[in-house]
Amino acid sequence: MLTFLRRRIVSSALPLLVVVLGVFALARLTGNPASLYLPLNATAEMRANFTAKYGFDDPLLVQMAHYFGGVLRLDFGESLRTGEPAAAMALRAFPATLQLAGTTMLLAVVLAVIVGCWAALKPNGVADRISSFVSMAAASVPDFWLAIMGILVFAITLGWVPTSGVGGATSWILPIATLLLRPFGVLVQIVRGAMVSSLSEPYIKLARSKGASEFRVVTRHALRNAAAPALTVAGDLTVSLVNGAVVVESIFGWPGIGKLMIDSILQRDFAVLQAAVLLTAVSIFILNILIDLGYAGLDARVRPAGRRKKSSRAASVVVAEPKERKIHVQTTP
Amino acid sequence: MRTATVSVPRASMIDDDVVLTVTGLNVDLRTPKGVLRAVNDVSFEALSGRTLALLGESGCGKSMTAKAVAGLLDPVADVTGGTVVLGGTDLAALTPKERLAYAGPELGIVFQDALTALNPVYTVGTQLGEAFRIHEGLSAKAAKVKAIELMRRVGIPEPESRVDSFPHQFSGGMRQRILIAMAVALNPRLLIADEPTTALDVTVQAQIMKLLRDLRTESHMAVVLITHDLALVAEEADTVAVMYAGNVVETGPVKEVFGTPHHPYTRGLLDSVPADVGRGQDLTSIAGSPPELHRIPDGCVYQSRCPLVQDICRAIRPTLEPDGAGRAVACHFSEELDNV
Amino acid sequence: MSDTTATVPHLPVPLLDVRDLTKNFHVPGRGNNVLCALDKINLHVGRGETLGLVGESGCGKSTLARTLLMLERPDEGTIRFEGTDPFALTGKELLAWRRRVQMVFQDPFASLNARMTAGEIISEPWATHTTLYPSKKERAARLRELLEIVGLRPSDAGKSPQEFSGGQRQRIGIARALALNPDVIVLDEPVSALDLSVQAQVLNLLNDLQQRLGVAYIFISHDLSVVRHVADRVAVMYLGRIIETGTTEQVFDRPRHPYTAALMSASPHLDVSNSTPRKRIVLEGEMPSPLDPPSGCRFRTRCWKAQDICATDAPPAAASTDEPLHVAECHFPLMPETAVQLLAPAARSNDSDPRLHTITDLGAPC
Amino acid sequence: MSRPPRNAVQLPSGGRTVAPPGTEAIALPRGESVADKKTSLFQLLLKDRFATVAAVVLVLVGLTAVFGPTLMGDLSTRQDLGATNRPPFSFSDGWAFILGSDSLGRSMLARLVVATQTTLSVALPAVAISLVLGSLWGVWAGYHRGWRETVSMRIADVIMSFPSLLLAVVILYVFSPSAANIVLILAVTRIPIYLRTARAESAELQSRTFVDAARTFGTKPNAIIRRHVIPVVLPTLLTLATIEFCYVMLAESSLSFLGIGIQPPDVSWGLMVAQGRQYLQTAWWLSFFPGLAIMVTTVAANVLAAWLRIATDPAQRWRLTLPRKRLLVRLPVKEVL
Repeated sequence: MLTFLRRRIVSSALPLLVVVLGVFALARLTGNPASLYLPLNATAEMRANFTAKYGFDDPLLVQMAHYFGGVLRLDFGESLRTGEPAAAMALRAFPATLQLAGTTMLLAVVLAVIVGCWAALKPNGVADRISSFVSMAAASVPDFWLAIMGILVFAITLGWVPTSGVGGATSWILPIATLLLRPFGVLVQIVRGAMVSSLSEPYIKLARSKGASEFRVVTRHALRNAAAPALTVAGDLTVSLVNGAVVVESIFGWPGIGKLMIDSILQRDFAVLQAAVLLTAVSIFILNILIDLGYAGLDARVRPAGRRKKSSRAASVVVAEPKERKIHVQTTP
Repeated sequence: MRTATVSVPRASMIDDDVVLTVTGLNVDLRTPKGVLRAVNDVSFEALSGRTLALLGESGCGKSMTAKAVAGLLDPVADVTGGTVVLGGTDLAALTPKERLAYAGPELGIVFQDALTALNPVYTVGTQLGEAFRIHEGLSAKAAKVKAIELMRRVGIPEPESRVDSFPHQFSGGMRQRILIAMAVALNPRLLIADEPTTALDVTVQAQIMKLLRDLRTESHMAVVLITHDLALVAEEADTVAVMYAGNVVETGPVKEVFGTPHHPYTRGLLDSVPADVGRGQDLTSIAGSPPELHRIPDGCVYQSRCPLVQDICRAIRPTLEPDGAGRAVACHFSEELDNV
Repeated sequence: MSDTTATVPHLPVPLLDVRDLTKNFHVPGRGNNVLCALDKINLHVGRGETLGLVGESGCGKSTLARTLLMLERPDEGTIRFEGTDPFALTGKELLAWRRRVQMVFQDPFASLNARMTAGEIISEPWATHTTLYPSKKERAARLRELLEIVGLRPSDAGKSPQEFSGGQRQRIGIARALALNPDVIVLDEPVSALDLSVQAQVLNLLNDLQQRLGVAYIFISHDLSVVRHVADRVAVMYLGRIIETGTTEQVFDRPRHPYTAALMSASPHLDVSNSTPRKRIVLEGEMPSPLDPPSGCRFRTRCWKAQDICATDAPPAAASTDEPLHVAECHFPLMPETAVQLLAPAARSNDSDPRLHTITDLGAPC
Repeated sequence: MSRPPRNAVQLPSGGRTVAPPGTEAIALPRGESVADKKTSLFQLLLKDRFATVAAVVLVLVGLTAVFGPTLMGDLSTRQDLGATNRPPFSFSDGWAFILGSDSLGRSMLARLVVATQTTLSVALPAVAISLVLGSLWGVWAGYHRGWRETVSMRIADVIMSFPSLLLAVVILYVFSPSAANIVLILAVTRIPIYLRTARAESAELQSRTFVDAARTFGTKPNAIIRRHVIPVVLPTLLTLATIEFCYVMLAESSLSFLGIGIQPPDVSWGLMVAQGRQYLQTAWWLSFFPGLAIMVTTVAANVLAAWLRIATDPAQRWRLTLPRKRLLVRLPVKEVL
């Protein structure tokens, strides 16, 4: 188990590092912040001073070394805009996004499991057709448009909810509803597909042959097996939820990490951008590890350390050996 | 749920009681081609302490028959006629819910592919104990004790330590033992074994068949063995029903049916076995291949491959005629078979 | 001991000569991660003969087939085909060698690409071996000929594999193997996926082809009755080793290795004329994992004759005194008369030899 | 590593072929595929009402993109400050203003039509580029396995493990948001999707026996990939591309909405929604119609993709032709046969 975890940590840390370095380099390419932060009539000397103060004239590698030297001392630099420590700004914005994303995913998973199972019980039945259309539509709506239309109808016309900001419970409704749709739509289809295939597996027949009730068959035997693919996709969707958060947060004026990132890009506030990206990347990294643990918890077959599925020629030959056995062709082409 | 089982009078534990009577069973399949008859007018009896073999090639409907008896047909297949009487109750007349009470205590089934038939995400202990939890309402702990007992009964070494292992950690033969243990957990009167050794090697097959024999003797079960292996039938079964294209074409005690086959198909199958035919000599094979289910002709199902075929075979489908001595054959010219 | 095949007198010049072939797979992760699939395999196949290769799943017979076809590279040992080592060849010479050894696969459904027609499948080899039938006309003529040889109609060329039954598909697979006019065809369980009545047709076809074309077969199967029917000589494999070889009659009627005897005894017999049930050797346990094979003799963990020496020394391949071609790797080979008794129906033998009773319920692993 | 490859995440069935319940033990008639072949994909399409409607919608959108701008002439840029923010469905102003007018008095209909072309001319090339590059790369990596596979999958991991929109925002901010750059960034961020799916399928295919058979003839890897691998994975990848088309269109709209996608005076659907946002209280139709256009197009593409997935999968295709239970179940067998 520990080897398994270590392997996962090493393999997930690499993308993390590449992303952080990439953002660091790219941000430097957006131009010198001096032109944004100094008055238009600033002298060359003022510019040079500004540039030197933040080290923007150093070679990229030197800047990187400086920055990561600071990171190791937990110094993430300061905001150009406000002078506040960048880490503090990122950490302040983070909970708002986390709450939003967490609530959304929880709702999406619960709803998707219910709707997906319902659809899978009778493939091609009425429930299946309805849910497949609804989920498809849900996954297809542009979130920014839905947010605007939601504001138009529920905030402006009906006045039920505020147009933006974090306030009482009602202020959560529109952002969550907007964010929810895509993960919900995709997950319903995943859960349905996984349930349909799980329900047609021979072990379902075995359970029925033991006299298990339909409820037991669905909840104990099929759902548990269908959970693994759903979990994988839910993880990917959580990552892409940050995409939605960028849009939704900027529309609803939600003081989250997505809004912070967009603002700092537009204002070349490098330290804040880097802190926000680093924080996001670390949380995605942790999320991936958690999903792996959940996966191992769900399915014993992935548990033993280093046991790979089809990961090398040799292993696939070992897997192929049992094929020698006599196969009486009951299956149809 | 329990009441249904209790209300059925348990037959006294002696051999040769009729446990299962299937009469005129029809199973239809809904396919893109329309509705097909996959099992047509199939009848047979299974006796306690005896093994009945359903013998036939792939697609002949033997597995479908077993699934219909066990109530495990796929959603595209329906039982459209016939009765399945198990211990006095017509299973075909029960609702699916009522039927649950019979699955386990009255009827157990062993599937072909033990790896896919076992649920990969639960330990074998959990799966072995499930029947007790469902039908006897045992606690998880008590069910586990029963599971260990079952594993010992089917000859799995070190059951105490292996009860918490997952199916993929067992070898093919051990998995098949676990499946058998599940089927016999509640001492059913009827055990259906659907190609139980097809995926196994001969040395393991010998072990598994020995286990099945021992269990049958021990608890006086009636065993329905579904297989395509003639030699296995010859060694393991008491009676045999030979199926072809959804119909039973010949039935009777194995020794008599295999010794003096009365149906040209049975004869053809026996001749196709390579045993005793010298090196370099041709085997006697049956020409052609079985008819597709949507193209089963009127008249005899075997007409297109039969050496004895006459006009009457193309017009009238022969019914299974009992000869009064425990055998029956569906052929217009069974008497002439010996002259060919 | 590797020379047993060469020192044996009166052998025809072997077409295919395999010496000390060893193949290990490295399994990532787990403890002892070397899987010994083939361990010093020695084989030879003469022109136009059939060598039967018998063994249970996981014994390495498919790996052997794949290695003979150069789908795997051996770790040690040599394959010589008329004296040349195919693994040393490159370019055109390699291609020319490929032409001479072909394979028929077990699963007639998986081994044909469902998106091609039967004609395309059979002619596929010529796309690589362009010089064999250079003109379109020759190819068309050869395709028709091949279809006819395997018992299909010329009009079948345009159909896709799904339109054929299992037996017909296997005929397509055989036609594809014949397309390059090979000298040896490796048949990997060619009939085990087929129904009995169809199996007989395909076996007859294979027999007929051999007589007409003089092609040699390496016939891999777990079905003893099939092997007995088709093979001139038989090699029995257990855990990556060939533990017994000999002519079909020798191996089947007078097995010398206890495993061979157990294998023969375990397979059910069709014979219903005997009223007394047959005694049989039921081996306890299962084949050990090839990741961790037993020391000494590979079979000793399930063998009822095993002694201390079996755990320490690997038995050498030794020929029987009366039958020089009958070779077994066993410290305590069965005597011909014991073997005959072991395999005979119970009615005839159980009165004479008291040991047989112990053998039937034997099995306690040593 | 031990998690199954996250291939085909967009495919609801997890990229797995789901065996139709009941076919395992049923000898479905062997002539099956003959009939299947004869009923062409098009005929099969006509049998499914939803899929037919979706296909028609997509064809209309495509035609609008190709011919619409020419037909509209300069209508989309002609300003009429006397007719600003006209509400939709007022027939008094003529057909050009059927969907209302914007704050500069331009015809909404004409602008939508022109935006169709821009939107598709970003989405389609982006999908095409990532489809071709990702698929070929994935097929190659999956066929050869070993280090090629490992390196490829690591690269895919890097791209996938970060929110693509955020990367796009950063990059587009760096390299001016021209249409070509948008296409490029969208293509690059979506390559891993095809890469993973193609790799997984190809890795599975290369272990199949018919590929082994080709190897025994001495066929070169590239020829095997061309002959045996690509034809088999193509339907899956095309289905995936249809779903990806939705994703890319939505991503372009989001970028345009955030102000770093399509720049005025060009106009795309996403940009129109953004531009209409400030008039939300007075002229809702400015944002409503372009958003609706996005949604209708993506839903249509999704429906078609779902249908394609079943229609191109031999194991599932029978579903589309299966008669309904209640119609046939009690019919006497003779009549049907």
